[in-house]
Amino acid sequence: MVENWNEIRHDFPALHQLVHGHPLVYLDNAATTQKPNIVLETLLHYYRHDNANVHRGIHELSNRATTAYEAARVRAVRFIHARESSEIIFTRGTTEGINLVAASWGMSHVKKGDEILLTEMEHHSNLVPWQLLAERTGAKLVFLPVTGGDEGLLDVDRLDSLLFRRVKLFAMVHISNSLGTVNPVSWLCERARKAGVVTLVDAAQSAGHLPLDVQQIGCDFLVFSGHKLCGPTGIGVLYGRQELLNEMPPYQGGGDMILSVDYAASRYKSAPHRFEAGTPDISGAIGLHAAFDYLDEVGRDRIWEHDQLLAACAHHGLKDKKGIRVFGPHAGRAGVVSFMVEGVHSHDVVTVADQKGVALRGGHHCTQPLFHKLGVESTARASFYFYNTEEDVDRLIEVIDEVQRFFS
Amino acid sequence: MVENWNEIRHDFPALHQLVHGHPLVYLDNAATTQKPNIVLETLLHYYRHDNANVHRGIHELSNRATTAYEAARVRAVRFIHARESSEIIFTRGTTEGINLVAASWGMSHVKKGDEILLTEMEHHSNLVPWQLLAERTGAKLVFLPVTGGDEGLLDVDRLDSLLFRRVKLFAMVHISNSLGTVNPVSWLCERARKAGVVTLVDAAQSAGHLPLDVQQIGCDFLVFSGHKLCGPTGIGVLYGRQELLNEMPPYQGGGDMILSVDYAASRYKSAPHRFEAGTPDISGAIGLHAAFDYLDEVGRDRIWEHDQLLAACAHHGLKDKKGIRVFGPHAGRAGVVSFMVEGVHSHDVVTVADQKGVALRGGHHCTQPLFHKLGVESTARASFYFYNTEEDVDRLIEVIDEVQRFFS
Amino acid sequence: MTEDLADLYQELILDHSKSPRNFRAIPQCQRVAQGDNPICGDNYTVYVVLDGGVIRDMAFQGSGCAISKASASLMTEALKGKSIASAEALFGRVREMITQGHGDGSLEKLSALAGVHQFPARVKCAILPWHAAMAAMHGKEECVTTESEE
Amino acid sequence: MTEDLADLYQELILDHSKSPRNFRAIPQCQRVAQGDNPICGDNYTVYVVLDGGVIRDMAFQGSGCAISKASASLMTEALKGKSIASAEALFGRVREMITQGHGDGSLEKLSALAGVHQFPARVKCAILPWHAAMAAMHGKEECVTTESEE
Ligand SMILES: Cc1ncc(COP(=O)(O)O)c(C=O)c1O
Ligand SMILES: Cc1ncc(COP(=O)(O)O)c(C=O)c1O
Ligand code: FES
Ligand code: FES
Repeated sequence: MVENWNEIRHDFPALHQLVHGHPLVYLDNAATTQKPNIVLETLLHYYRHDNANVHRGIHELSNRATTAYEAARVRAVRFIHARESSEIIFTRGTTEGINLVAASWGMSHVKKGDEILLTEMEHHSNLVPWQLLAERTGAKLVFLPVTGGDEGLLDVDRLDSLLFRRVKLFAMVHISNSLGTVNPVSWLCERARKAGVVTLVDAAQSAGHLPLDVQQIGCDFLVFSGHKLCGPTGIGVLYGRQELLNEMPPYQGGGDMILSVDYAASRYKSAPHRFEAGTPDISGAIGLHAAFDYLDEVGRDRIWEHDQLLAACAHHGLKDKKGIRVFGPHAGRAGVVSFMVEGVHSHDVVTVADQKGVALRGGHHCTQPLFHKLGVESTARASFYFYNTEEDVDRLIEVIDEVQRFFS
Repeated sequence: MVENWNEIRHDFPALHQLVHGHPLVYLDNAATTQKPNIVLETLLHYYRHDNANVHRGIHELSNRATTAYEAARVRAVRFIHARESSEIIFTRGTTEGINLVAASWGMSHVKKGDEILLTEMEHHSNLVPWQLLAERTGAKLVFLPVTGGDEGLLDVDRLDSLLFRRVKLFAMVHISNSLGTVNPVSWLCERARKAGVVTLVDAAQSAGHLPLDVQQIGCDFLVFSGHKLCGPTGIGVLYGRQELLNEMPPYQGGGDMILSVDYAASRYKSAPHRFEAGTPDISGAIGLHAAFDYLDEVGRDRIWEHDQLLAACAHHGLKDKKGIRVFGPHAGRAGVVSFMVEGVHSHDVVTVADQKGVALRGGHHCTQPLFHKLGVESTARASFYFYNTEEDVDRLIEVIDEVQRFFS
Repeated sequence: MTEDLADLYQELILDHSKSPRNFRAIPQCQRVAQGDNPICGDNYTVYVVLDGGVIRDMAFQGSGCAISKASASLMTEALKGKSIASAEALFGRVREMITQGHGDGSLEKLSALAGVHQFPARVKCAILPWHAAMAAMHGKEECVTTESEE
Repeated sequence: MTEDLADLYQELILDHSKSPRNFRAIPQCQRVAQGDNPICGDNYTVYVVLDGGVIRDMAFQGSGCAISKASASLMTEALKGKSIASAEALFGRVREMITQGHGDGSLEKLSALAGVHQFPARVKCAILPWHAAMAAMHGKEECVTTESEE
């Protein structure tokens, strides 16, 4: 098994380099993942052979580009178990997907006095768009609290009392990018559905890490980014249930999303094309297709096991050390481990680790309000993916030793 | 000189292929251009060595990615002669750039009864976003007419009388993608500026074809797409004058565009970061940088001469034939030639040409209202770039001969 | 001309596109529907006269490419006199032929449309008038578009 | 430890970050300003007491990394007793050293910050308190951020 995982590392050219004279240990996967060769080759092949604009073309290259672009959509259906390709909208990423829903669904369904329910552990990308919507409509944001101190768990007992109000939509993160908490999204969506509340799941940290089934989750919208699951930058997916998408007004206007245009007014296509104005990131979608194939060949169930194994190792390794404060659940956590080294600022931790070839991230990880609630400004974060190894965890622990020695 | 241009073709792998058994003649450059090797190599190098998320990272890869991403912004400044890198916002392309301005600047500056001035030859991407804004605000769209029959020229004499009203913004295409008309944007912007009207120039068809200087044009906003000037899909540029950008509210909300976030409200960065929420298309920006360098090495002044030469050849070659109706200016036109073959639908023209390896586009080219005004449903369009040759024009003329014989 | 092209633009197709049959309006007709192809802006109107579940007359108007026009023309010829049910069945077989290429002998003249399947971008052209005809037969008022095909 | 790291975290830096000098509020002070680094959320308040264009006292508070804290501490030591004009001139030279690396002998203790230039992501840390100090000296009320550095 371990041998198998080590072989996989050959697929990732960026992993095989020295950084400041040390072999790179890349532990910033929650920010973005490395790309396997097959994704890069797919991009290259597209640009070398099939590059053309999509949809409106009749000629051979345009045909090939359109076919490949739409095949990526069909592949996305399978990746998350949507029902139809009309439920898949290509976006720039998680952030754009949420903004699209907030602007299009939000502006047409949310009124003054309505409420949007979020959790206290949302990424800024699943908070600021709703703040903008609230400003524009006079709606209010309410929050499902985080409890359990540094463990950072959702206070699910509070859910029903919060849903029992003027809540129109409940947006929740699946896996927290700063704590590694895995939220019970199926259960949360079921409660919301019973209360007649529309749901959005931020799957940025889960889509590439575990098998994902939107039918089983039972959400209305789900968003994720390609670059966090071996795909290129610039592309992501918004899944929306057809019934909802079909009654939503356009987001951006332009070429490709129209049925017919007059100087005075236009008629729009139905989903998904209504929501993809202008030339999309064609190569991005095609590269994403290759990433989907690659991940499912590796197996997202196995990836999830591997993530959990490394997370548990790192969690225990750090927890046992003196002067380290570790965040996130003690058990059942994702491959994201946030921690603080007593007396040392997280950016100093990251700088020292980087000099030893270990790539960590420091800061509030775009969850500033959550961190204020936990009473911290910033943490250092190690986040794993399937190409990381137990030796990588050892290198992490070693480098934290050195940090402590250095600043002691 | 011609030898020189032929050598350039070696830089473009996609040009060297057989389509339906014939050497490809790619004449669909107004839709998207082919990519030179250096752009593909730059993408590959980024993903193989430097791939990481930008801005919030301290570690080496993140540093490299951030430096490369921001260097692309600085290069864009030079490409269009902006004053500062804060005036360059990376978007998905022309369409998103216009939507950003319409939503952010538009919603904060346009009131019921105000007017937005457009020309009658706008691409849907520079029309539909303003229709959406007009719907939302109660503003009205007014149009600078197109005159000169099939030549399709702006009726510039009408401009002053149209500006003499409640016009807040004048959005205009630089080079028409369906007619090849080159509009006098400096003059138009000067008139608008004198009337206190904000201007937006759609440079989708010009930015990669001629030297572009936003100071000399004197516009407030300018937009273009990377994929139409040798760059990757998924990336484009919105230029905005700093004074205007600084007073515009955010467009999308999320990570990277904030100064600080609370559960209740957020403070935003200033431009350009305020307008780039979430992970951007990092590789796209870096690939675009390579495209800028490549184009300026070839020389946009030379590209423009070459475009005009091929356009003139094609225009004359087609004009002289019986049963062909050619659109666009007789002189001073860009490398876009639209035409109709009498009695043959444009998509039948394109299908036959494609079978001979000649890639054309048929349809309304996203300028449906203009075509209705000209009394046509669709045209076939040949659009050139610097890697096209006079032989390509000959192949075009030959294939049109065959079309005529075939359907006679 | 290449073989593929000759397959697409067969004599019969060219003939029907240049001299479309039943190319007229039926003013007092009970059932009318429009079909739009937003990719090219082409648009057809199909008129159907029903008589006890049987298509007594059918005609069309509009502008479009050779493929769509020939398909409309051949369609009106083929459907006249058929019951609604067998018209639908026939559409199913025609659609299969156009998208997958395997015609079956029974399609007669309509099998001239088999070559379309090698031209994926033109499949919508061939199917457009059929969509409009089906919408008309079922008394749907709205304009149908080829977008549902995507 | 690597050489670069030793350059960045010199003895003097570590010392000043652990035991910052002038680390206090000046309650009755005429000039106060805040400096924010949105990348990490760190924030400093700098207090300045002016006396006829001369900095009579200077202190700071806030939390942040070793680099920013040491830079603030060294800054307060260096600027006390200087005129506004020479404080500005000194900032110019410090900034040049931090961004470009070439210190000049005259910077004395401040030259301990020269190693920062090899760590582009940390340049903002070293400059942050200086921005706040300049804002305070010029009586600017608003909170300055490192964003203007980008
Ligand atoms: C004049 C013009 N404006 C806008 C666009 C839209 O560009 P994009 O599809 O890259 O957003 C195009 C490209 O088709 C164009 O030619
Ligand atoms: C949980 C979560 N949501 C949203 C985002 C934003 O994703 P992107 O920057 O790709 O739009 C991220 C990534 O940082 C994330 O971890
Ligand atoms: S091209 Fe319009 S229907 Fe065929
Ligand atoms: S890390 Fe915040 S100022 Fe240095």
